[in-house]
Amino acid sequence: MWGKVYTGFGYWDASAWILFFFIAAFFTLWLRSQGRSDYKKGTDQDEIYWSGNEVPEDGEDITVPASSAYWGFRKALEPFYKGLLGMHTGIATDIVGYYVIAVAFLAVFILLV
Amino acid sequence: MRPLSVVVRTGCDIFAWFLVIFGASIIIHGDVTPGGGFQGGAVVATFISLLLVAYGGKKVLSWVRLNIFNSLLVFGLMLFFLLGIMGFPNSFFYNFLAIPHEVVQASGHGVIPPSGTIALMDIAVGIEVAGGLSLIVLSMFRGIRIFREGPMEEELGHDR
Amino acid sequence: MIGNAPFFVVGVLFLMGLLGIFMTKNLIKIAIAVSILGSSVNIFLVALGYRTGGTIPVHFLAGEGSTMVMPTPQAMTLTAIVIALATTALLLSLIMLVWRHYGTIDVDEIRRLRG
Amino acid sequence: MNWNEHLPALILIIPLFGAFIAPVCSLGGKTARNILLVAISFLTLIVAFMLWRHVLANGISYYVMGGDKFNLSLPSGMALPVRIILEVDAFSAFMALCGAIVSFAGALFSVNYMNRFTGMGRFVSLYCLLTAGMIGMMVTGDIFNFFIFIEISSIASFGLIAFWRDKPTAIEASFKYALISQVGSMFILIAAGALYGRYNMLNMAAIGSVLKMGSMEKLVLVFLVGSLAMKCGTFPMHMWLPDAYAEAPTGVTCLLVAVSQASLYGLMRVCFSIYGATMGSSFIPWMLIVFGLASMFFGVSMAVVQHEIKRLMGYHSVSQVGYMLLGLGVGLLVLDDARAMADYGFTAIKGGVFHIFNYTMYKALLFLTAGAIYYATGKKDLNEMGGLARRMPYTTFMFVIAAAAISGLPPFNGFVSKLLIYESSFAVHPFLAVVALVTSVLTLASFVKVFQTAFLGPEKSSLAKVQEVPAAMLIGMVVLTAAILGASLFPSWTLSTLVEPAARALVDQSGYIGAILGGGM
Repeated sequence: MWGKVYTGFGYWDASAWILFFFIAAFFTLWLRSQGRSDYKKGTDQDEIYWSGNEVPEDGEDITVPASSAYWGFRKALEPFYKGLLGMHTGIATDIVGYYVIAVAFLAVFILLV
Repeated sequence: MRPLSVVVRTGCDIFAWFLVIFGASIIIHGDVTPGGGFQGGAVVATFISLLLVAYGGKKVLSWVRLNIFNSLLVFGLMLFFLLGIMGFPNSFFYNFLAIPHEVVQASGHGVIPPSGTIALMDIAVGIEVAGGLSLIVLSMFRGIRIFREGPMEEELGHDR
Repeated sequence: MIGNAPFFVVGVLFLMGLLGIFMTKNLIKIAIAVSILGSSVNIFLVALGYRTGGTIPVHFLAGEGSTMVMPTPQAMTLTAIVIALATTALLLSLIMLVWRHYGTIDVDEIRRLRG
Repeated sequence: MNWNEHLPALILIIPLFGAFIAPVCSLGGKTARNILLVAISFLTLIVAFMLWRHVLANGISYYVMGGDKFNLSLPSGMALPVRIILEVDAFSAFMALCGAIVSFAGALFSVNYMNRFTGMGRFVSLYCLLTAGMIGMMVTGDIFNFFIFIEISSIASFGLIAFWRDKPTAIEASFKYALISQVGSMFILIAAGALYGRYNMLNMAAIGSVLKMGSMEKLVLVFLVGSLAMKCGTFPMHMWLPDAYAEAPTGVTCLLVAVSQASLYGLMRVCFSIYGATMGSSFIPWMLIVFGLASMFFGVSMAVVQHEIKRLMGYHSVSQVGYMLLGLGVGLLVLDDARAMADYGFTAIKGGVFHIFNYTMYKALLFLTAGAIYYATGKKDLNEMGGLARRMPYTTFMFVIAAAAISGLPPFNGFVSKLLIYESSFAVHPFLAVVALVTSVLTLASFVKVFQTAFLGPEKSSLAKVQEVPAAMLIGMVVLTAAILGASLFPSWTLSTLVEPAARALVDQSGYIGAILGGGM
């Protein structure tokens, strides 16, 4: 039940991983418990540290919207995404066309090989 | 749809009911002749489409109640299902009413041996298809007018 | 050779159906092309079941012939016709609603979902 | 009479009964209808579980519809099976169990989710019909009946995708799916007809016993493989899938995931049980691998740039199906090579089969969490969300588990199946494993994006009144979470009881054939 899963080249052991999690959690909690609770409230010690910048009042201003996430990734792969998005035209007959072309491709090649 | 001329309506009055009779005949002879539940049911359902064409939608929709067709549909389906279940100690859909060919020939009456549940299932399917196809025709007709007369009925607000 | 004629018809109809889907822009015509495709497959099934000189596959009152045409493909065809009817009804209803929502039945204009 | 013998029929009877009785039951008001929906799917789950136990204990079980006895597959000394025969081996039972779990979770979720819409009698009817069609595809042993069930499930899903008929995009998605699946079904029907014309049989096992490769059989194989690969959303033919998944009501999307797995089941049944070792060339296995790699990579790279939550998950479905195709394709490649099979082929099949289970569970759970967000906020664009973790803690917790499982983070079950696939496909060619690993990384990246933008970050003022979703929806999600955690914590138990019998049944072509042709004499 708790045994190992052999993959032919190695194995996976869930219980070892869980044990590791418990050890890691223990150390994390222990480190956290070393913190001091006698800090001065209302002074700079209480402030949120945000890379040395002023923390804005309204958090909404500084969020990155989802469509801008991985902007660099998308920019770097611009030609790839241009082709891929150009393929997804969303026209119903194009969808059927890709399907029929794929089947025709398979049909021709299976008769050749 | 507006009603058609009086000639068409009179023709419809005369012939529409024959369609139902013809369809019923196809349904109940389903086990021995080409045809059967679905075909007969489809013929019966043309009755409603004939009425729709001849008399126009407003009148027909005031005559019929959709729940009647709905109950025909459910009744046919449940009958079919029950006939399937009743074969159960042997297997699902087992033909528990069938009389073997030799027995019929020995007893000497009737040319056609009773086909057991097949005929009954044909009738069940016929009822179901008649109800269902009429419902399809009427719903598609109501769908034509769905946005034309004010907003969509009842089902506003998939996003609250 | 003449025995293969139904299969040529099937092939031609099948290609007609496929081409009809790609060549037209009108949704109703596309639905008709899909129906043609279905009909060609139904003809294929019926043609498969034919036996030379066979009679109708009903056991009683069927005449003198001793060979019967195979009934299984006919049962398959009937089932396929029933299914084709259901899908045709659904396709037409969807086209009706598409026209209500988009105001057009040109297939190139119905592409709010893309990318 | 012994009910265990009738389980293959019962698993079809129960959802069909639910579909037929739903219009009557909906006269009794909302409560009666909801009880019917949940009860029917729960009964299906129970029967699927019993069927699975029965098959594991007693071997392949088959059922002759309308026969004198349930197991009379060859009546009165006939050489060929004639009636409609259901055949359930361990793989079918495994798939039916997965499908039934997902169907139950989706039904529980739909009780609250669909509360405020009209036409719910039809919804319950179609939902049960979709379940029946899906399970029918998995238990049937007859290629024409496979077509029937595929059409039943397609028609039910057209109706369910377009259930919100006042939403233009839902109609559009349903139309696209209807068009392509209708063309695909015609290809399947022509293939079934061609097999019938050649061998005078429709039973899969009987066809498998006499099949000889010729150009006709090659074309039939291509038609079946192409159409079924389209149905489960392989790369060049996947465009309908994100549309349909994104626009369907969420409980239905959850079930559609299982329905696409039923198509994958059909694909595997055709490749392994009908053709099997007689396939001869390695063209189709390589094509499955290539399709798998393409859907993996292109699916996930499309998912990274999406910003609509369910659409993003729909593209992930495309990429996850690629893993299964890769694993099972590698297994098919070495099917008649006993040494390679023992070396890595069987591991690949195990990985593919385990991934089917994992994918069904976590992808259904992800769609349910997306639906929960939509229910609570009324939004589905990630740009408009933020800070939901404080408002919806339970949903967040379950989303994190599902997202970690789909990205293959180590303690979770997705990691185990992916590990099996990586290491066995590495033996064929390292490139396969590299693509699979890159895909896994990109999957993690896109789910980090969802988690960060939807659940973390500052709260939006427009979402101030958001609350946790009702209990029934949470229970629906908890069912799937429990399945994921169970498979994660006990991977070796899951593999040995759930996955390995299924994988063994899949490669055992002669067992599948012998059960039908050797019985009932």
